[in-house]
Order: sequence, then structure tokens, then C-alpha cells
Amino acid sequence: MTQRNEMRLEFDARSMNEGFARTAVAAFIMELNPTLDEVADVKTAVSEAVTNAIIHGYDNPQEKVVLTCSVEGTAVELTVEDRGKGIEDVARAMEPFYTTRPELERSGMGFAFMEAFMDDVRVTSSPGKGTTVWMRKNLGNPKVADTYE
Amino acid sequence: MTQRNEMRLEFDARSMNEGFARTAVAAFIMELNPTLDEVADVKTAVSEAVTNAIIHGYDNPQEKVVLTCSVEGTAVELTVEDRGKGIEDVARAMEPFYTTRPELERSGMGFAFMEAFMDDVRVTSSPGKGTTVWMRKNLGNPKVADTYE
Amino acid sequence: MENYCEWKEGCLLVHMPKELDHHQAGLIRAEADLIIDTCRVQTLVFDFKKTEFMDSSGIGVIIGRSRKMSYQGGRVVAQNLNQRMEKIFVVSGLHKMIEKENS
Amino acid sequence: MENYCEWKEGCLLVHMPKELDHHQAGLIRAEADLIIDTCRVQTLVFDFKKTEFMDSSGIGVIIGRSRKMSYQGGRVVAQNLNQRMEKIFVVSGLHKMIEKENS
Ligand SMILES: Nc1ncnc2c1ncn2[C@@H]1O[C@H](COP(=O)(O)OP(=O)(O)O)[C@@H](O)[C@H]1O
Ligand SMILES: Nc1ncnc2c1ncn2[C@@H]1O[C@H](COP(=O)(O)OP(=O)(O)O)[C@@H](O)[C@H]1O
Repeated sequence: MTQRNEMRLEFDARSMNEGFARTAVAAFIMELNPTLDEVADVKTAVSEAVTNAIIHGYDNPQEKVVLTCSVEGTAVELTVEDRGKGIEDVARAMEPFYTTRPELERSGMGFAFMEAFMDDVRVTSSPGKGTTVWMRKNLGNPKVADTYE
Repeated sequence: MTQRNEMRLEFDARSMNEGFARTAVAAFIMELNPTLDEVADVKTAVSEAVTNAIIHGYDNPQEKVVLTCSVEGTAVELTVEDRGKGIEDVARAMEPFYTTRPELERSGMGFAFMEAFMDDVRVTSSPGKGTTVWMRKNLGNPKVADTYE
Repeated sequence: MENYCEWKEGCLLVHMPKELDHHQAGLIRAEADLIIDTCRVQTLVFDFKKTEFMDSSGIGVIIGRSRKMSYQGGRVVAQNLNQRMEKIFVVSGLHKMIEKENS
Repeated sequence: MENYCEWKEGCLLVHMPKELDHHQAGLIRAEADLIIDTCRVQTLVFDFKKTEFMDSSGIGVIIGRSRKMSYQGGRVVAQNLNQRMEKIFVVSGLHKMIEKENS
């Protein structure tokens, strides 16, 4: 169970693939014997990053989102990448409630959710070239969000 | 539901990824509203092709298996590809009960299962270069295997 | 329409789906707004009985409808939150904005 | 060991897993053979109560154990096949080789 295992998934930037991407990641991390809550945490983070690629990164549903996932020891590492519009000011984009698409009722909580549910989140982006979100979570370690209340 | 949607999945040649690959494909074809039996048919065919890539195609679990899946209208198309040993005589390999790994208790029924559960199966292979299995199934069409008894 | 909404004597009951993401949020928004814009909704109830998964797109759809209701002076309630949904409500701050209730 | 096997008075009961593929087949084979090779198994029962998925790797593990049993003159039975497993048995020809029974 501590051997490294990895996968790479590429799919169309369609909203119906958000659920597919979550399910695929959940199935892939099963070998780590995660708790239900850990699975939900990772699924939520994946959903945020993939949704962002689909609605902010691209206009065309035939463009591709690339997701990688690796497990090693008790850790999950994920990247979600688009080759779309990119982000001008990453620090600002990551502020809670900041959104450029209020007309779509985006809450501006996407990055905040990724940070709440994963241990570490890093975003690299360049305008016109695309965005990559890298995330990591150690399973078996209760996190701040779990003891939030 | 008739728009084309596609994905590409690449993963390590480890037996624990057989279940992952099946689950990912099952999640991806859900938008076609398949019957439970159709899902099981596709999962079985995927399992056969992926297992073959892992045990016959490669010796090293860090090599990669590539699976693509697309849906369009009511049809599912799949490819499973390895860049491993390849097959000398494809026609012979596809004969029921033919296996080169009896010591692993392979039944030689892998290709027979793919053909029983999918509408169309095509195999291209070249020794030393690898193997690609292409499969297609039209959902909503009962098949021979369904009325076998 | 998937029929998320049930409308009865001034109360709009929205049955939240099993997995609430951006894809589903758009469908719920369209259906709920049709009723909020045409009927006199006094109470809006989001029912999470079936809901196992929700991301920040769900927050958006809830805040959006709540805002509409506050213009017309109605009440907004969330009911039947499981542990996971409680956590999502806390992390997002929704628990401070929306009344919770168990039906 | 995952404990697929239950051994009682000459009868070896193998609880087949929910998903029987090549990965699982290897584990079942190892565990069953340990008992077949050391105890005097008169009846070998494959129980499919929990099994929802099986590919041709499952056929291999069943045929392999049946062959061993036929050397030592025992009986092999498959029980609690659902509709899907029935179909797999028919497509693979196993239904002509193995006795079926419902417990
Ligand atoms: N993949 C991306 N491509 C381009 N812009 C992005 C991407 N992801 C996020 N952004 C920008 O960052 C902002 C904040 O993102 P986020 O916190 O997820 O909130 P929301 O998705 O609700 O707007 C977005 O409104 C958008 O402007
Ligand atoms: N991806 C592959 N790479 C190399 N050889 C393969 C591959 N797939 C199948 N084969 C060859 O074809 C034979 C028959 O395959 P199959 O019908 O699936 O039966 P089995 O897997 O039980 O041996 C295998 O034993 C192997 O020699």
C-alpha cells in the first residue's frame, strides 16, 4: 500500500464531467483505505478545481482538462490543469469571495474550499496560457477543517 | 445526450488499477443512461483488455496503460493500449481458450469475453511495440449474449 | 426539468440532489427562480435529505435564492443536513446566514 | 489473508468477493490451494452471494480449483449466482462444467 501509483486523466471541458472526475479520483485513492470524510474532502477539492477549469479557463467544451493523481504512503497528490485563459493575479483570485463571474452565481469560495479540505494548495497560472492547481493531502491526519466547530 | 464526449486515462500497469479503470469507465458512460447489464458488459470488456495489458503486455508495473473512451449518440467507443510486448499472431490469440500464460491460470477467454459483451472488437498489435484493442458497443440494443440462454 | 421543486401554500420546498455541483446548480437555479419570480413564496426550504456531496457551486445557488427571498421579505430554511453538509455549511459560513431545522 | 475460505467437515466454502478480477483471483487461489493441498476436501463450494462482477480471471480460478478437485475425486458446486453471474457462466461454458445450487 505504500508503493507509488499514479494516473493521468484528460477529458472534455463539459460540466457533466465534473462528477466523472470526482468519481474517478475517489476510485483511485481507495487503495489508501480513506475514511468517508477524507474521500468527500478530496472529491470536493477536485470538483472545485475541475469546475474552475471548465467555467473560468475555457469557453469551448471541446478543450481538455488534465487531471493527475498519485498516491504514495498515506499521501494523495493531485494536479488539475487547463490550457485556457489563465489568471492575472493569483493571490487575489485565491481570496475568499473574490469572483469574476458573479453573473453565474459563483460564490468565490472555490479556492477557499480547496484550501479547507486539502493540506496544501498551490496555483501557477499565466494569462493566455493556462492554470495548474497542485494539491496534496495526507490521509489519516485530521485537519483543521475537521475540528472547525 | 447525443453530443460527443471523450476522455483519456493513463495509469500504472498494476493489477489494483483494473478495478479503478472499470469504475472510471462506468462513471463516464453514465450520461447515456445505460442499463445495469450494459454497464456490466462494458466493465467486463474493459477489465479483460486492461488485465491483458498488465499481465501480457508488460513486466514492469511502472509502465503505462492508456484507455480512451468516447460516447456519442447511444454508442460507446473504447481503446485500451499498451506499448509492451505485442502479439505475434493476433488471429490465434483471439481464439477462445488460447493462452500463453496457463501457469497464471489464464483461461484464454479474455478476447472471447470482449467479443461476447461488445458489438465490435478490433485488435492491432506489433511485436516489441505494443497492442491496441478497439471496442464499440451500441447501448439500448440487446445483443446475442443477452439472449444466449 | 428534473423536478427539484415542490410548491405548496406559500412554501417552496427544494429537494437538493444527491450530488450538488456546478452542473446541478444551474438546473436548480432555473427551476426555483421560475417559481420565486411568479408565485408569492413566503418560506423557501432547501431539503438536503438526499444530499451526499456539495461543493461551492451549491453555496452560490443557496446564496442567490436567499438574496432573492430577502428582497421580497421571505424566510429561508435548510433542513436535514447530514454531518458532511453541516461541515460544508460551517466551512462556507452559510451556517451564520441560513436557519437550520430538522423536519 | 483476506479470509475468503471457510472449512468445515470435509467441505471447503469459498466466499467469492464482490468484484472478482485478476487482482482478486490471485488472492483466492493462494488461500484455497493452501486448504485443498493440506486437508481432505470432499466438496468445494463457490458461493457468489456477494459477487456483482466477474471477468475471465474468475473463470481461470474456478477451473483451476475444479481441476485439482477432480484429481482427488471431490465435488465442485457453485451457489447463489445472480443473473449477471448466470450470464457469465453461460458465456464462458462454465455452466456445463460445474454443478449449480441455491443454498
Ligand atoms: N482555471 C482557471 N482559469 C482562469 N481563471 C480562474 C481559474 N480558476 C479560478 N480562476 C479565477 O479565480 C477566481 C476565484 O476562483 P474561486 O475561488 O474558485 O471562485 P469562483 O469559482 O466561485 O469564482 C475566479 O472567479 C476566476 O476569475
Ligand atoms: N496486451 C497484450 N499484450 C501481449 N499479448 C497479449 C495481450 N493481450 C492478449 N495477449 C496474448 O493473447 C493471448 C490470449 O488472450 P486472452 O484471450 O485475453 O486470454 P488470457 O488473457 O486468458 O491468456 C494471451 O495469452 C497473450 O498471449
